[in-house]
Amino acid sequence: MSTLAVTPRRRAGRTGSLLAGSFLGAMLLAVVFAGVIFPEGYDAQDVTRRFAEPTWFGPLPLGTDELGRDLLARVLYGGRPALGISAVAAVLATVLGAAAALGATLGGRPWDGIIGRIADVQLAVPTILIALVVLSFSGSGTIPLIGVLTVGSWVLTFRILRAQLAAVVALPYIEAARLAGAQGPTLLRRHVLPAAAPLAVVALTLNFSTALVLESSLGYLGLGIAPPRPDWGQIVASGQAQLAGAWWISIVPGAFLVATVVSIQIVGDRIADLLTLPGSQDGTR
Amino acid sequence: AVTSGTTAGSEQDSSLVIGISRKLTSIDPAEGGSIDGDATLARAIYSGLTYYDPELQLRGELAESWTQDDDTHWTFVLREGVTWSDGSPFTAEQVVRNFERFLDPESTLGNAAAIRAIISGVTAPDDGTVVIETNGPFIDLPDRLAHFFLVNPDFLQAHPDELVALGTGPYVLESVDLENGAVLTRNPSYFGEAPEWERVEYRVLETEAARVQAAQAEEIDVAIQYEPASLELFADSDVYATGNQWSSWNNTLRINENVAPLDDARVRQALNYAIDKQALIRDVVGADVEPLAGQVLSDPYDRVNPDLEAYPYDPERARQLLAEAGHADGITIELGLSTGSYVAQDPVSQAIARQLGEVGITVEITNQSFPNWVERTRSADDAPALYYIGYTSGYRAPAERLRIYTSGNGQSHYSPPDAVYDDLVTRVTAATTPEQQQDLVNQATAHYREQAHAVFLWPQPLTYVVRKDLEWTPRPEHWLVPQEFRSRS
Amino acid sequence: MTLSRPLTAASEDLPEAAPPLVSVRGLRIATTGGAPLVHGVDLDLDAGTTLGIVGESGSGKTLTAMAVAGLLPRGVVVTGGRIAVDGRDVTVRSPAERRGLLRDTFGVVFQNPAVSLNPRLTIGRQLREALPDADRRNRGRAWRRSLELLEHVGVGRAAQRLRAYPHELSGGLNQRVVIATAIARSPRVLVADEATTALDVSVQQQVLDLLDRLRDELRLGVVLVSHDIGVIADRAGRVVVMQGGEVVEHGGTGDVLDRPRDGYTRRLLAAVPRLDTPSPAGPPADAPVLLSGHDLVRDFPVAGGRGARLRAVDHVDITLRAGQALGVVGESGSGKSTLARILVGIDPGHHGTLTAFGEQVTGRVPARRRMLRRVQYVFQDPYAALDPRQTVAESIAEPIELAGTRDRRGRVPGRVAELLDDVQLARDLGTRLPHELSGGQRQRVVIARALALEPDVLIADEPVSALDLSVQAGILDLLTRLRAERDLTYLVISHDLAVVRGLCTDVLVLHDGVGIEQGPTDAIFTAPTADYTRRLLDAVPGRSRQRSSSVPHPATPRKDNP
Amino acid sequence: MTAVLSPTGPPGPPAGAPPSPARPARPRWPLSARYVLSRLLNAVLAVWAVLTIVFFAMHMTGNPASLLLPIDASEEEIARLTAALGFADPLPEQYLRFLGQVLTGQFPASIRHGGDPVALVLERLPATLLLGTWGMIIGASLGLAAGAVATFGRNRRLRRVPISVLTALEAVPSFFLGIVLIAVFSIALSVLPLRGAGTPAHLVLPAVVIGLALAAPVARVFRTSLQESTGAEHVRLAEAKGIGRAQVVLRHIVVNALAPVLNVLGVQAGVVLGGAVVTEAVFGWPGVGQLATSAIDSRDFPVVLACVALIAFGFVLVNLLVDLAAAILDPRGGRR
Ligand SMILES: Nc1ncnc2c1ncn2[C@@H]1O[C@H](COP(=O)(O)OP(=O)(O)OP(=O)(O)O)[C@@H](O)[C@H]1O
Ligand SMILES: Nc1ncnc2c1ncn2[C@@H]1O[C@H](COP(=O)(O)OP(=O)(O)OP(=O)(O)O)[C@@H](O)[C@H]1O
Ligand SMILES: [Mg+2]
Ligand SMILES: [Mg+2]
Repeated sequence: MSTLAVTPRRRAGRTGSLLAGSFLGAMLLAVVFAGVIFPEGYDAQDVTRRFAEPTWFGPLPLGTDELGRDLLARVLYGGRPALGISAVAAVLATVLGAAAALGATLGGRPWDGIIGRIADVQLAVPTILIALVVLSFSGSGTIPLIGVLTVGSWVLTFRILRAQLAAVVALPYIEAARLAGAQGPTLLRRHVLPAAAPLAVVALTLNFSTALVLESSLGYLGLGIAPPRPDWGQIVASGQAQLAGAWWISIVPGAFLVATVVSIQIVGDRIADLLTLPGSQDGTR
Repeated sequence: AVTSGTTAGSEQDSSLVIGISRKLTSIDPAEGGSIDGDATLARAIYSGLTYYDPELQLRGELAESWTQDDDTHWTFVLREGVTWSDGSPFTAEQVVRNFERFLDPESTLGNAAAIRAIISGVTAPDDGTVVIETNGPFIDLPDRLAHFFLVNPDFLQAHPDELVALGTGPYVLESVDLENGAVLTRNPSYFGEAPEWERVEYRVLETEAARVQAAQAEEIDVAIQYEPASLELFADSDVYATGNQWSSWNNTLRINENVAPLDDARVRQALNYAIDKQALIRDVVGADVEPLAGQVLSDPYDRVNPDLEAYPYDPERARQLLAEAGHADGITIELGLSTGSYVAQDPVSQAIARQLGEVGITVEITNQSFPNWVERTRSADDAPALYYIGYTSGYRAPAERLRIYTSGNGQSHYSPPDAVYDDLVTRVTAATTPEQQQDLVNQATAHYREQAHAVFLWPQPLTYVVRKDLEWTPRPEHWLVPQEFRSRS
Repeated sequence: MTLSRPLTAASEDLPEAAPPLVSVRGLRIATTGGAPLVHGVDLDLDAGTTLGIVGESGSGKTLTAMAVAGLLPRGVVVTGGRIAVDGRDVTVRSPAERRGLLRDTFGVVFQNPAVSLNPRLTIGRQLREALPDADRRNRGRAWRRSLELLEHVGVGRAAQRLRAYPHELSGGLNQRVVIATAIARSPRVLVADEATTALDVSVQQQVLDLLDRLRDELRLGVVLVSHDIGVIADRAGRVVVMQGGEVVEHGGTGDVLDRPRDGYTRRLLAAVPRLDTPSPAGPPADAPVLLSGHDLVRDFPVAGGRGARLRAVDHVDITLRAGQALGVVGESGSGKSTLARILVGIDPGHHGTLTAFGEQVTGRVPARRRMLRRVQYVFQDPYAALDPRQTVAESIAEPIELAGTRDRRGRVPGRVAELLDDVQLARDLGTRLPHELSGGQRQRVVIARALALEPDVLIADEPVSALDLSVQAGILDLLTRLRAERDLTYLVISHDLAVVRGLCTDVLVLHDGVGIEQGPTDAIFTAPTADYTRRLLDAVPGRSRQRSSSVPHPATPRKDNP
Repeated sequence: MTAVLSPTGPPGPPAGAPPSPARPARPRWPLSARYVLSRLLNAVLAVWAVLTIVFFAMHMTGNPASLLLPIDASEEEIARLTAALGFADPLPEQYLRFLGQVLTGQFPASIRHGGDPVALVLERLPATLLLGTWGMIIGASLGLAAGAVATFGRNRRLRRVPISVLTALEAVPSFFLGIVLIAVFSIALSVLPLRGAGTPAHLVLPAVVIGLALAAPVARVFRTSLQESTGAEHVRLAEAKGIGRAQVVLRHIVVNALAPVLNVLGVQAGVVLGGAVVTEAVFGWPGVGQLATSAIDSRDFPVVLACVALIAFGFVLVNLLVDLAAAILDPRGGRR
């Protein structure tokens, strides 16, 4: 099967990545402290102010929805499942993918074959379809969502790291280290893992953004976090009918989603840039 | 009406585009399906022995007339000269075979059980008459048959597992795609008055967004099941009129009494007292409906118990009842919703959660896809403590409406089973006169209100968007019958 | 540019009136950013002659040659001077003019035949592309011309080769194809930039012979760029020596190489390992055997071939005695590295018996471990043998740390400093990462690391092949010194016979995995018994100029050599 | 010999040359039968594994019988129908029965539609293929164009703009992109139909959504491989032949850079198929994705299984084709 080309998306400029990083940071803070900013919660209804337009800098900066709920509150609270679930899934997927890659690289032929096959099978079915099957039958709780997103993302990590590890393990310096007496865990810790770590970090950001997109897609299809708890994809879906009138209900959370995904990618690319060893011979990024 | 693009010309080749809010499940009317989905299509392709006219008067369709011979025997005289849309004659023997499909004990048809519960046998003494024998007295039989469509059994046998249909209705099925809709054309050999539209297109618009946008793009002539909030989008429309009215669909929160402390009637009553139905209707539902009067029946569609009243909004009383039941410091229960099934369900549920919260009942709302939700509501140990549900029917038969709430129903979870109510409903079914039936209905509903086995809400609003140049009387059952649309010119 | 002299005076054989085929005056090349790279080069080239350009890496040889052909890489431009062909100034070329010159006047051969051809296209298509328009357009004619060309450059079974892809041919054949494309339009100047460096000695010789033949037959002017002075000595009539973007010396090859006037040229020539240096004396015949392999065999599965195997090492016997410095020589692919890997015990799949320090190792893990302490390996490629994330000190310290004893660990920093001293690296280099080092420095780090555990035997795979001449000389000196100071026993692999001659007491010649002969270096170099060894020695460039002089000629055996 | 080499001289056939200059067509199959077989085996294995996983995932959690009945059905009725449809049997038994049916080429009948689910899926396949193909075409052309501009564009600042735009668009989840496009083109401007299929106009928005998800990776990989092949040594040799710039660029740079793009397209086939699920939902496109979604909704197990099997098989097949094409583009490929 063809290998995934991991080419940097963009040359992450200093200012661009700074901007993206600050946006991510500010948003994470706001999401984490949503409870402090909006102590009344995401569900404070007030029918007298239904479909209030965004004032941007006044009260109700992002307007309200069909129940008169503050959209900013909903977007910030909605970031919790969206970001939280995706982040956990991304970490799990990276760990799982890395473990699988290590197992395939160091476990010898049979393991390589088995894990590779599993990855091939997994790749052959669109994740979203697996997610639909599982979630529509298991119900869409946090745990099944994390499970589905993890299952959907680990292959990418596995493939990237598998290729990298295969290249690294074949490098003379690994053999040289072996001759110098490094074996098993020592070899892993001293030479193999450090070589794979930067790419794992990149894979982590990649997984984060794919998981976020998938999570919100599921939310949009009604298989994500169930209302009344808000979730980005779900808010977008809930406002879709009102696009012509109260466009902000859909567009604002959607824009947050897009901005977040872009920021994660920019930051990820920047990390990749920074981790690249200048002049390194082993193709390590 | 949207004129079909392919046949634009001088001909009066008109078509009607109807948005339906659910996927079709089958083309065989025996398989159940919802009234706003499959049954709406069936109503245009097939005919029944009886039907309700737009004023809700029961009339004969394929039956010219009927008489009750004794407590359990009814004779239906068939209309003469009726043919199937392929020109073959419609016969009494075919009617008999239609019923036999359901009466076969091995039948896997979705509606078989419901029919078998009422009817024990059907015969055709001659070509123009059919005699139906019921299990016991059942005075609502002609009403019941208004939602029983007759298919051509020979055709069905010849085309198993195919998405084709042969009926006697005003329209012929041209093509169907269960996920996306169907196209019908006028049946030239229809026995009744020819409908106005040459061609009818049903378009599946499963989501609110799809329905709203289809109207915004002016791609449909009519659709129902809009969220009340969406109707405001068309308030100033030149093209569409909107409506929001009562329907025959009665909504309640059903209660899983296996979940403590809901086995305590006082707690269930407290639930009923704690919800301000009037305010919710005013603020969220926005329809001209009245709260259910402490029963699962509603005026004017059903025969109701006129003596009952809705539980008033009385949070004090609710708190007091809770305290009496030993839950002064509150309880926490789940409210299970099925995604997108009922108009205004989400805002209503969230408002209900707030109101219940004020008397110390913390509500956790869960949302599931319809299939999963149905499954859960049917499992005694896993059903949500409360679940938002509405039942409708295509005919008026009080016994059938009340039976849904008896202990034997898959979605009833009473603790212990309510033998009194079950017995009363059995007797309603077997009533031999309307007066007797009314009396029993009164007893059953009064008992049920007292036990507060459910939280009584209100009839589900019928919301619609329809082209201003169309004349149409909305059907409380949610039928969208193409032959009932007329242009206003 | 002080050394620039009128060159015409030196071109003895030509009538004075005729302008040289190519004449370059005061050529300056700089990056578009303005950094000067070549500062005023003069050279002349006449039809039917070969002009050699030598100099160390980075001296500007390639840039000069490419500027003449008009093929400077992007980002580099000619900023001054004049390039003339037949006396006509072509310094500034429009794209069309440039293409015209490339079509009619210049043919170019690049260093690496493996990547010079488009892997996606057949040889035939690429040759056809190079043909003059008239031939190219007509399918049949193109086909016939291509056949002729291939045969002309000595590619057999030409019809079949035309349908082959580059990867299906050997390096030597590919380079012939490249040459065929270069002469396809009957150019008048052939620019060959390190055209044979990537090739094996024997193949190299054939390709250079081909260039000579074409030069004579077609009266080509050939610009031969090489850092291998032997090659230039054999092939070029005139030579230009470059350093730091300047020409430091030029003239007839014999003059320059025999009587270098410039200090740099002298140093350059001194650094060339000589095939005629006496080899160091070996240990007595009864010295203990440290390592020995008996009947070693190693097969590799051939990729894609069903069950087919490639025998990389074929029943080889080898012994290494204490105090020996054993050189293993042979062409590329003859199994040198594979044999070395077997000997250090990192090749799992071999057959035969390996004995180390009197103990049989094959199949015995503890014995292998004991052996690993006393035998160290220097990898072929110093670039890849260091973890790019470890500093020099960390790399060198690693074997000591891993070797265990606490008392040793305490003294790690001091030991690292000692080792850096040993290989003559400044101690403050210890904090650098490998990519911050030059090739020679890296190679020293690798050697220091191999010495860290004070091994008895050092196995070094091509320790100098990746390095510049002057750097190479430094490493060879280092190895010699270490042997003297530490009593190290060596096994050195090299395809460069001159290196082996100067470094090793004994030689093992490998050919296609088979051990051809083993014996004292001097004996084998002066009186090879095997045919193959003789051919190998004959192919070494530089043998054509067998003159006794003070200037080294790599292949000239010394008379006073026993 | 000199005469032979003269460009104007009559080309005499040299000794040893074949008498006829006509080039026999060389049938060179770029993939070995063994490779193709092993890949097909992989496909079968993938399909089997996927079927097994989905089978158990579905059967352990739900029972289609209860959905076939009216919502007010009684408990006994549900139990009766469950048994009648065979869903009451032990799971392994159902699984073996199912495998047996699949092996004999006959999927169990669709619960909702009645007929053979494979036929149903095949009926929907053209719509999905149409959408996917156009999505791929749009994505590939946009991506290739942007990659080419980024490499060959004259203006150093501006040439990266298209690729950046595509990369930004890639970050937009397809459901949201779909919504925005609908809002703009179907509702605000009313120039394109809202949802459904039938006319080419219906195809535009969903195909663009799929295409835009694809364009950025294509552009990135194309740009990288263009840059790699621009710097390749063989390009210098081609230039040294004095042939036209256009020829060098096209034959020696662009075509050489296409193989990695093909690989990306192969991997992205999964994205297209997966994206189809969402895109078909947003646009009401009557394809396999929609069928799968609604079959999942209605617990039509056989149809779900047929859809999943077909998609998995399609993915493997597409990648096999990609491998074939890549092998033709790059004769060195280690796929023999
Ligand atoms: N494209 C380029 N851009 C910038 N500097 C370059 C470029 N090409 C070569 N140089 C620099 O020009 C100088 C001369 O390079 P050149 O390739 O001519 O050396 P060389 O003598 O051929 O060396 P070698 O023996 O290693 O091939 C070097 O310092 C090199 O770094
Ligand atoms: N790991 C391997 N798998 C398959 N074949 C191999 C492997 N290692 C070496 N070979 C093959 O074995 C033969 C000998 O290789 P080896 O590396 O020992 O040659 P060498 O003499 O060191 O050549 P060079 O001078 O180019 O380094 C070659 O044909 C090579 O292709
Ligand atoms: Mg060079
Ligand atoms: Mg080697």
